[in-house]
This record gives sequence, C-alpha cells and structure tokens, in this order.
Amino acid sequence: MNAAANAAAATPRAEATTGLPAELSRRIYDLMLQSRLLEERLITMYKQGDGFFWIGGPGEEAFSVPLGLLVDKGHGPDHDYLHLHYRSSGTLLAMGADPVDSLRQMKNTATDPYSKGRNFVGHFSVRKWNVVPVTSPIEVQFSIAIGTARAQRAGSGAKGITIVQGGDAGTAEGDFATALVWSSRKGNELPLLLIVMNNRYGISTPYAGQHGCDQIAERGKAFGMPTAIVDGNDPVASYHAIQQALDYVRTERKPYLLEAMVSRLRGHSSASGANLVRGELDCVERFEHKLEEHALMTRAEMDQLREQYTQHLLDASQQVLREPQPEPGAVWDYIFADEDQVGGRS
Amino acid sequence: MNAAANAAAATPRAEATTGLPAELSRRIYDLMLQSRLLEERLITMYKQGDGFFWIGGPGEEAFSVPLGLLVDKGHGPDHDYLHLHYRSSGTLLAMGADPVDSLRQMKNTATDPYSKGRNFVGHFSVRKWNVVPVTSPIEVQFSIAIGTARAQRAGSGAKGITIVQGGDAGTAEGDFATALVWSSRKGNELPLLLIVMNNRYGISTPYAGQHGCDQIAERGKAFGMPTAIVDGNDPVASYHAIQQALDYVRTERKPYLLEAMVSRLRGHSSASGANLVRGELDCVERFEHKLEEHALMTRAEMDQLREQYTQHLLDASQQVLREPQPEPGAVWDYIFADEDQVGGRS
Amino acid sequence: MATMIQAIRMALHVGESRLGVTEIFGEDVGPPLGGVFTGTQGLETTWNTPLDERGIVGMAIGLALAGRRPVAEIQFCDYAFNTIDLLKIAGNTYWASGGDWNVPMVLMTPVGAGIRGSIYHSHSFDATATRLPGWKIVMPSNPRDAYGLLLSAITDPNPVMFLKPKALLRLKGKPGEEIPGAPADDRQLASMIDAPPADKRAGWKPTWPALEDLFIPIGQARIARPGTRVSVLTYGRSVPMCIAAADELAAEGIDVEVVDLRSLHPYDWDAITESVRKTNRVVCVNEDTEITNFGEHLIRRLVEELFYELHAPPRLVAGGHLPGIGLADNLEMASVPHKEGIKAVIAEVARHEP
Amino acid sequence: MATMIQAIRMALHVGESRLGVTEIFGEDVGPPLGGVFTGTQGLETTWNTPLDERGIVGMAIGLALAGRRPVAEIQFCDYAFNTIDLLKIAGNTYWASGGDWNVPMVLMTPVGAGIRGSIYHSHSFDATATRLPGWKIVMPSNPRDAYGLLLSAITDPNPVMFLKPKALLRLKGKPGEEIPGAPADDRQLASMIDAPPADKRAGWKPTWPALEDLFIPIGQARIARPGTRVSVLTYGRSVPMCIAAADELAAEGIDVEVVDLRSLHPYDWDAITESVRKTNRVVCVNEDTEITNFGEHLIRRLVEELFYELHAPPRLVAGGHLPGIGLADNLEMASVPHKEGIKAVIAEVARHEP
Ligand SMILES: Cc1ncc(C[n+]2csc(CCOP(=O)(O)OP(=O)(O)O)c2C)c(N)n1
Ligand SMILES: Cc1ncc(C[n+]2csc(CCOP(=O)(O)OP(=O)(O)O)c2C)c(N)n1
Ligand SMILES: [Mg+2]
Ligand SMILES: [Mg+2]
Repeated sequence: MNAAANAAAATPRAEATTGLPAELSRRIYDLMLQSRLLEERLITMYKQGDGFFWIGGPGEEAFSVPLGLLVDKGHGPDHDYLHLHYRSSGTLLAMGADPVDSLRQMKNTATDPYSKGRNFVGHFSVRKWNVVPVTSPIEVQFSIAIGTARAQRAGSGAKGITIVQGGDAGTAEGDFATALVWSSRKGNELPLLLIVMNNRYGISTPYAGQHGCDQIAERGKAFGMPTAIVDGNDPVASYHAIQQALDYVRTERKPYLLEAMVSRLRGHSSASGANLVRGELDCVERFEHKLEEHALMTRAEMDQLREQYTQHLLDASQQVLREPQPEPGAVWDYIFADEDQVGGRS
Repeated sequence: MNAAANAAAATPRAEATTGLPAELSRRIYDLMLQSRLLEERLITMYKQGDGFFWIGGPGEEAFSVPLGLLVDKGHGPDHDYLHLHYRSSGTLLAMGADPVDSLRQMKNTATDPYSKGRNFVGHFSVRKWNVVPVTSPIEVQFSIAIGTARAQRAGSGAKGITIVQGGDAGTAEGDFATALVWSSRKGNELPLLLIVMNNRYGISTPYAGQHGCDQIAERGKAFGMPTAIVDGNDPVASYHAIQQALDYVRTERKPYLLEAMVSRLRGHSSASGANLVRGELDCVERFEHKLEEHALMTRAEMDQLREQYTQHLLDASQQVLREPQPEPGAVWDYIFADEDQVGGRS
Repeated sequence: MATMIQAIRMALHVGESRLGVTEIFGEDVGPPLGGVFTGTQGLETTWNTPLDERGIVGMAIGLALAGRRPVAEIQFCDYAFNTIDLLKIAGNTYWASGGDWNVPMVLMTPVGAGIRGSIYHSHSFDATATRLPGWKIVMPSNPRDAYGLLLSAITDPNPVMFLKPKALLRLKGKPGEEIPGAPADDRQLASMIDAPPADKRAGWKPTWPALEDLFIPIGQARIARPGTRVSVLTYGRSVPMCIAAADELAAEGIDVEVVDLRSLHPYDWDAITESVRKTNRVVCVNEDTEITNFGEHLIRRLVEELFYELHAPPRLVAGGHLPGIGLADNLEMASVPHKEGIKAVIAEVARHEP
Repeated sequence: MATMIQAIRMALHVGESRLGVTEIFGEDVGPPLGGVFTGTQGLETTWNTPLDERGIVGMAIGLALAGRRPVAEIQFCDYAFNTIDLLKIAGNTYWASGGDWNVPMVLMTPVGAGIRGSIYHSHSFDATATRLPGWKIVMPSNPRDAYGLLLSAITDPNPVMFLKPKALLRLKGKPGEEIPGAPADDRQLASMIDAPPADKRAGWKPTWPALEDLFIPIGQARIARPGTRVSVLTYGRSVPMCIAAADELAAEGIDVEVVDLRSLHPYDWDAITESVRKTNRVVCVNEDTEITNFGEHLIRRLVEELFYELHAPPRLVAGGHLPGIGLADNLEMASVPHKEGIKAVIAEVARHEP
C-alpha cells in the first residue's frame, strides 16, 4: 500500500472516469497485483519442485479483490461467512491475509496456518474471519453455505450474510440446485449471495455443449431471486455489482445470484502445466492501462510496486523453505475437538 | 372393457363435449376405475393384515391412465422407457398389466412378477415393456432416466423416448436438477419427458414454504425446455397435454417438463392410515359425472362395472393368499446375472 | 416405563431447553407429523426441510460452523447413501483445517431391519458409519441409554451420529432402564408427551416431566448381561436378541456375557478385552452385511492382540452379503441375524474344545 | 513394455472396436484431454460429461438398462462418495427386480495414495466397494492384469468396478506382463498410441497395434511371488511393495508368498486358503483405513475356517483411521503402508513362535 499511497492525490476527474475514488482504485490495483504476483511465485515454486501441486486465481483478481474489500469481516453470525473456492487468493489478500501463509501451504510446512501442511495451496481456512475451509470436492460448499446462512436468516438478529463461490462447470452438481432450492423457500428465504465464477471451462471441458442455459445466472430466475452477470475482468464493474448484490442480501435477507465472467490465465492447474494461456484477457494489465490513462498511477510507480512485491515474495519463499515440515505423528492431531481419541487407539 | 363396450355407440356430440372420442372416454374411465378399485383392494388387504405396507396412486388415475395409453409400449430403444414412481398403477393397467400381479406384490408372494416378494407394492418392473424397476429412493429415477434417453438421442436412430415421473417434494433432490442439466445440454439434448406429479405434499410437509417457485414447471425454463402445467384430475386435459408433450419430445428429440396437479386421496401411504382425505378432488367421481352428463355412460353401467371389478379383485385377492411365499433360500437368487457367485460363498 | 422413541423425544427436549440445541430438523420432523416415528413431536425448535438429504447434512454442517447446535435427521439411513461425501467433510473439517473449525452436530437416523421394511427401510449403517473418521458413533439398545447417549451427543464438540434401532423404538424400558425424572407410569407419560391423533393435534402442547441430566459417556460399553463362558460383542437391535439367546443358553448351563458397545466409535476396548480375557471366547453380532463389517474389525484386533487367549475361533453373526432385505417374512428372516441363529453360534463357540 | 495406463487405453480400444462397448465417458474423458491420466486418449466413443458424478453413474445405469455397454469414469474415487446410493442401485437392480433387469456397466476410477494428492486425491475405495453387493470389484497391480481384467469387466453382464491404482498407472510392465499384440518397444508403442502435446493434438489419430484377446477371469487371484513361510494377501498398489518387501526378506531367509487377489469381489477363496494352508501364517495388506477394512473380512473368515492352521496371529497392514491423507511427505508416509512397515510385520509373523 505505501507505494501506492505515495501516488498523486485522488482527483475528482479520475474518480469520474474510473468510477471509483482514486484512492480505492489504487488500493484495488495494489491488491490485484499482490495477488497476481503471489500466484506467480506459487507457480514458480511448483516448477522448482517446492510444492506438489498448484491451483489458484490468476484471472479472477478483478473480482476477488473487490469482494474481499466489501465483505463484512469478522467472527460469528454478525459478520459475513465466506465459502470460497480454490481461486480466491485475491479475496483473502484483500481481507488482510499474509501472502507468506499461502507460500507455507504451497510448501506444506508445519507453519501453514490454513491446514498445517495437510491440504493443497488455495485451501484457506480462517475462523477469525468466518472463512470456512475451502474443500477440494467441487460445489459441496453450496450445500454447506445454506447452514451458515440459516444462522443469519431474517428474525435471527444476525447482521452478517453468507457468501458462497464456485466455478461454472461445478453448477452441474446437485449441490448448486440445493443452494437455489433451500435459499429461496418462500417465507424461509436465506441471506445468501451465490457467486459463480464463469471462466467457461471445467479443466479441459468447454462450457459450450455442457449447459442448457447460455448463462448460469438464468438458473436463479425460476427461484424468484435477483440475478446479475458482471465482467469479472473489470474491477470497477465488479466492485459495483458486488456492492449492489451485498446490499440486497443484507437488507432483504434473501438470496441473490451473481455470475462473473472471468479469465483462466494459467489454465486449470499445475496438472495442465500452469503456463500462460493465449487469448485470455488479463485484468491486471487492463487495469494498469486504465490507471495510467486516468493518471492515477504512473507506469514507473506500478513497475516499482511490482518489483517490490516480487522481491518480497522471493525472500519470503526462501524463508518458507527453511521452515519445518510436519512431523509424521502429527497426522493424529485434530481428529476430535475434545481429545484425539481414535478407535483402535483409545 | 366389455361392459363399457356395451354402452351406447359414440356420438359426435359427446366427442365434441368431452373432447375425446366417446369410445376412448369410456376406455379411460374403465381403466381409471380398475386402477382405483385395485388400490382400494390393496388398502383393504393392508388393513386385513394381508400385506405389510401400502402406497399407491388414488388421485393420479386421470393422468396415469392416459399416460399408459399414449406410451409407445415395447422393448428396447425403439419404444418408450418408463421410469415411474410408486403411484403409477394406472399407467401399468392402461398398458395392459394384470391387476392380480399387484395383489401378489402386496402379499409378497413368490409369484409376484415385479420383485418376487422382495419389494413393496407399486414397485413395478416389466422389462418387456421398458418399465424399469420403480425404486423407493425418491428422485434417483431422474438421474437414471438420462441414460435410457441418451440411448435414444437424435442420431441414434432409436424411435422411442424416455419418460420419467416423480412427485413435487422430490424435485428438491439434486437428481431433478441433474435431469434438467443433462437433458438440455446444447447440441446434446435428450428425448426426455420429465413429469412432476404435484399433489402439494411430501408425506406431511406441504408444498408451501418448501419451494421458491410457485410451480415446479418454472424450473425447466432456465434450461430452454418447453414446460406445461395440466389439471391432472382431468383425464381429457391430461390426455391432450401428454400427447402434446410426447409429440414434441418424439419429433424434436429434446426434453419437455410437464407438471400435473393431482390429488392424494388416501394420504401418503398406509403409514398415515390410508384413509380417505377430505377436501381432495376425486378424479373418478368427477369423470363419472361428466360421462353421465354427456350420456356416454349411464350410472347403472358404471355401477355394474364397479361391482364387476370389485368382485373380480376380491376373488383374485383370495386366490393370491393361497399362493406360495418365497423360500428363505431365495434371497441368494439373482445376485449376479451370470451365476450367483457371492463373495464369502464362491 | 418410557419407550425408546419417547426417551429420544425427552432427550431432545432437554437438549433444546437447557443444553443449547438450536434446531432440530429433517423431513417431516416438524409439525404436524413430528417425525415418522414420533421422535420429534411437541418440540420447540423443529422444522421441516425440503426433501433433500444432501441439503439436510449440508445445513447441519453449516449451522455447526456458525456456532449453532443442530440436530439433523435423515428419515431412514437407507437414504443417507448420497451424502457420504458430506459426512466425510463433517468428519474431516476439524482435521483438514488443522484444528481451526470443529463441527458440533448430531445426526440421527433410524437403522436396521425388523419392521418388514423391505429393501429401503431395512438398511444398517454401522459398518458405513465406522468408516467415517472424525465422527463419533453411538447406538442405544434401550430407552435409558438412548436418553443418556443423546444428551452426551448433543453436548459433544464433534459430529456425532446417533443410530436409532428402528425395531426397538416402540419397546418400553425394562427395570433399570428408567429415564431420570420421567414418570414410571406409561399412561401418565403418554398423556403428557405423546401427541394426540392428527385431527386433534392442533394447538396441543406437551407437558414435559422434570427430566434430570444423564450423560452416558461416549466410548463406554455396558455389560448388558454378565457371564463367564462366552463374550458376545453387540449393539443396537441385536442386544435384546443376544440377551434372550443368552438366557435360554443359561438353561443349558452356558453362561454368556453380553457386552453392549453403545459407542461404535470410539469403542470401549478396555471393556471388550476385559470380557474376552475372562471368557476366552467371543462372538460378534450385528445386522449389517457380513463383508467388510465392523464386527470383523473387532475380531481382527482381538486376534492380533489376544490370539493365545482365545480358546475357540471367534465368530461373526451378521447380515448376509445381499443387495437388499426382501419384504416377505422368509426373506427378511433369512437375511439378518435372529435369536435362534445367534444361540446356535454361541453354543458352538461355548462347547468348542480347543 | 506398456504402462498400466496404456494397457487400460488399449483394453478400452479393444472394448469399443470389438467387444461392444458403446460409450466411454466421464469428466474430461473425451477430447481434447482424454482423461486426467491419459487413459482415454484417441478412443472413438469417448465424451465429456457435465461435472456431476451422480449424473455420470445414473447415465451409466440408464445406458446399461437400454442395452448399451457403457464404461463410465469417476475422475477420482474421492469424488464418488456422493453416489453410493446409485452404486447400490446398480448393484441391487437385478436382485430387486427378481432377475428382470441386469445392469452391464463398467465403472473405472483411480484410487489410492502415492502421488502426494493430499486429502482429496488419495482416497482408497476398496473397503467401500466390497460393501456393494451385486457388484464385481477388480483392481490390477500391473499392466497385463489391467488389460485382461478390463476385457473381462467389459464383457460381464453385471456392474463391474475397475479400481485403478493411481500410483502404478505410469509404471511399465515387467517381463511376463506383456499385453498380447502390443509392441515390446516402449518408444514404438508410445509413438503409436500416446497423444502428442495439447498444441499438436488437433487431428491426431492413434495407430492401434493388433491387440489380442486376454480375459483374466474375475474371481481369480494370482500368485505374484511364490513362497512358503508367510502368505501376504494384497492387491493393487500394495502388490509391488509387498513383492519388494518379500525380496528383501528372502535375503534374511524368509520365503514369502504374495497373493495378488486381483478380484476383490468375488474373491478367490480357494487360492487364499491354499496359500494359507501351506504357510500357516498370513498378513493382509491394503491402503484403505483400518477400521471396517476388507482385509479384516479376509482375516475374520480365515480365523473362522482355519483357526488351528494358523501358527501366528494374522495381521493387517492398512491405512490409519484418519480423516484424510495429508499433503506433506511425512504425513502421507505416516498414513498408508510402505515397504519398510510391511516388511517389519511380515518378519514378525514369520518369526513368531507359536
Ligand atoms: C466433486 C468433484 N468432482 C471432480 C473434481 C475434479 N475437478 C477439480 S476442478 C474441476 C473443474 C471445475 O470447473 P469449474 O467448476 O468451472 O471451476 P474452475 O476450476 O473452472 O474455476 C474438476 C472436474 C472435484 N474436485 N470435485
Ligand atoms: C431419498 C429419499 N428420501 C426420503 C424418502 C422417504 N419418503 C418417501 S415418500 C416421501 C415424500 C415424497 O413426496 P413427493 O416427492 O411429493 O411424492 P408423493 O409421495 O407426494 O407422490 C419421502 C420423504 C425416500 N423414499 N427417499
Ligand atoms: Mg470453470
Ligand atoms: Mg407430493
């Protein structure tokens, strides 16, 4: 942030043109950049053998960063519950997560705060911020999110809402329908924001030919919930769309389905090489042009930021390599919340 | 049929007014009555202790009978596959099933052709007519029906289509969404007629408060499939609605969602007493008035039919009580289609 | 004396009135029905869910994550087999998050045969349940244990599965199986807590007795019948059958000890080994299908640890490896253990000459 | 020599070209990817399904009912746990309909640990699969068996589950594990049937070798390594580990017989008992979690039937009863069996003095 802060003070002109206060635009850019560079560092670690698997969010920053800035962060039903997917690093960074913790999970160190070296990178868990554990099975978060949302339903007195996020292909799972059905029950509606990140692929399978609807958002209509589609490569449009959706869910205590059209800049995961994909729009690049155009930041400032974060992440990754791996016996920790009393070992 | 056949020859007037040829109207009535009397006999058997459980179709005859008359009956993909539910006795009788076989399943005799005394009444299985086994788990038939439909998809050369039927509450299961998603894939559509029998209850739970849509049919729209809602207590309207839906699916080889509003005249099952429920419209009674009104049948003819079938079913039930029960060792039959080779017993 | 289903209802009342239970839900769990077995009649926090088992389990997990204390029901365990992935998540969330999020939920579901329920109202769930690491699994065999185990389940910080032996739900407790605070007189209790017939139910409210706490620790077995010659390790519906078999065998001079595990996970290894060390002979009895069966785990561990103390081959009496349980009497009887069969195996083991 | 994944691809080619397979489908099974493990590259009848495992299993059942011969894939068995109810239906349809409808389908899915797959790419499925009456379950340990078992599965009139040991898929066959008709030279075979890199794949077609039939009967085990002192009953990924352990133990003068079950259901009881009668000592090895594990079934049946022929307590070497398999080396290694641990247990059993 500091570097960005040094930039010229916001000008109303800029605000008018980017559609967001200058300071906020710079803040969003700063976080998008951090998030992008984090993913690039993770990919490099993977390619250097410092991690077994990479999956993440290059191409979703323009949406995930505004989401992280707009959530009501905190613990308990008075704040927002987040059921995210494995491409949500931008949201976590915007909420204040330390990028180094993602490097720890990448290297599956004992110091990994999200899973203690047990889970793949991108599988966040931050109880103090209501970020429930990201699960690998696609779409189950939609069946689970209705539960935190019910704890916040109209009449419960809770101020927070529940946000659940997944991909486009995953909406074919019954769990997506479960969330639509359970959140829209007449008289029993749930304060649930359903977010579909549509990158038009499920691993190698294109959207076309797999769905009966041109847009996943259409599926919300039968359930009487408002729906919207936003250019998830545009942080300004995303910011406004998320804000509008959140306002509706917060005040109405009813569900809302938001579909964001996004890019998949590094393909599905390390399993498909994690190399740059041609023909996919890069939201960071595009926003940089916009910031330059509107004189909100100079190329030099942006280059400096990039350099600074790149160096920081490089140093951090070297630090992480020196951190301890989990002990073999650690597999027996955290099986039960009271005592680790295991059948066959009681 | 004989008795009905004796009735006065069809008159164009009658046709104009019932909306179906006189002969067909009488045929439908005859089958609705048989189906109703069969269910009443089954309930009596249950109450007399000649069966452990009853569930069935009183209140769905006006829809299920026309459905049975309109299906393309036969074996293999050139004929229609039927994935029915446990209230489909009218459809089976209209297809030519012998009511006595239902009494056998009720009494779980070894002679029960549908399950050899293994399954509850109403759990039909008639391979020679493409009637796949009715399963107790709600809605799974919707996930299975996409398979028979795929065997019949455009380009396969198959002439038949697939018909799948379930209740209203069951549409909350992910399997209903699975059928919607898989049958409507653009360029890969399936010739599938989805039928929802909406009696506004799931056991004790009313429709209101459980769904976000006023009608289940709305859920088909997002998937670009035609939908219709029909008064399932009116055999004439049902006949036309089913015919229209079948024509579309047969010619377009694409899915169609048809919702029939029906009654549940005896409650959910024997578990809730199987007694007459007040305030539910009786489709047989209503059709009798119509037939009388249009001079298609006289009260006397209808009474005579009722008496004749009642007596026949009574005799048949006494006959069935004398039929053998399955042998204990029979549990080991039909585990594998090649040989009954069971692990631990090979 | 209370029936098991009344005991469950009373435990849920205690749960929602003073142990922090926030909601009790499932298909037909709320008014007007109050559960297909009447187990949730007259309670304050019950509600009816959509017909979607995945939603029910997901809802319970989510509520637990949000700090509520949900008790969810799957109407019959036969319909829980499309939720195993979610049950695994409930069991692995605490572990996968390195201790960050625990999932305090209770899942109740009726299990087993005995009511001529045919293929889909007769499944057992114990073998499947014991394959869900991170879950605690309990299964009562009498009303008092049902009450005490459910209170413990409700207050446990982990996911706990409460398996209800369908065939025992309507059986009254025997002496020693009292529910603390519940009136001993059946008719009095029924008039207080059993809902009137559907048509007279509108506006009805139960009068709850002054129920006392009873926490039967999860992981603690009960010697249902002390004996010296053979140890029978069992639970749920099989317990009364094994006791009846044991009583008949006593007449033949065979003194059988029946160990009611009550908790399948964690299970009471100390009680099991103590009994087997005493009798040197063991029979495991349960209703689930025989291949990859929880009783086989107990036998495997016993032969690993107590091989030379076994004076006869351990035996398993379980359900046949069949695709389903058929409706006809003959079919159901031929598919799951019954007193005569259990008796015969126990006698064989007892009379076995090393 | 062919790898197991090449063997599977060749078997599927034989299946679709002359054994009546009508479609091969699953997530990313069709072009362009041809399976996350390349198992379905270059085939004619493959297609990509929606991301919905319930739909995939239901689709396979429906196709089988319609007289087609489907081969369906669940991308990782870790994602099959929301379909157990449908798998049960595939297994009970023939029985429930009294022999009216059979369900000739093949379900393939990669199983097990060994690739640092973390919590959701490391599950085993053998214990769960053996709890599905009406299914036949096979699991190869080498390319030739994979080829021969898959051909048998494809032609079987029942549902057959083909469990693919993930960690072995890319390993080449050893002498004696040839695929009849496939070129012996690796590079030649690869050039014929392995798809080129994604960017050069457009328009590519494989050149299939003149493959011969090889039907390895379902239900027939294989003595992977003959021996006299201890019988090791195992399958899949554990087989090479057990052979390696046995080879090292040979140096210590312990002659171990490794029985590769190949079929988990029906399993080859004759081969098992013949081996155990010879060695009088038995160790079961598999990766699945240890509580309610299929190896425990084998041990239970062995002690029931061969108690007095056992000169040492039978042992199970299996995965820990853990909520998941952790990503870090230490965690995965501590969660599933490995050569050293297997070796130690076999040695103990071999050296055990009755
Ligand atoms: C239930 C389940 N099935 C299959 C997989 C394997 N898998 C991982 S990601 C993925 C594709 C997901 O596509 P989408 O939902 O569009 O999300 P995206 O990766 O494109 O963001 C698949 C099939 C899984 N993780 N979970
Ligand atoms: C998967 C599953 N869950 C629960 C049940 C228990 N059950 C049997 S019928 C029924 C209600 C079905 O309601 P609906 O789908 O509307 O069909 P209807 O009985 O009203 O015709 C329920 C919950 C079941 N059979 N299957
Ligand atoms: Mg996608
Ligand atoms: Mg209904």
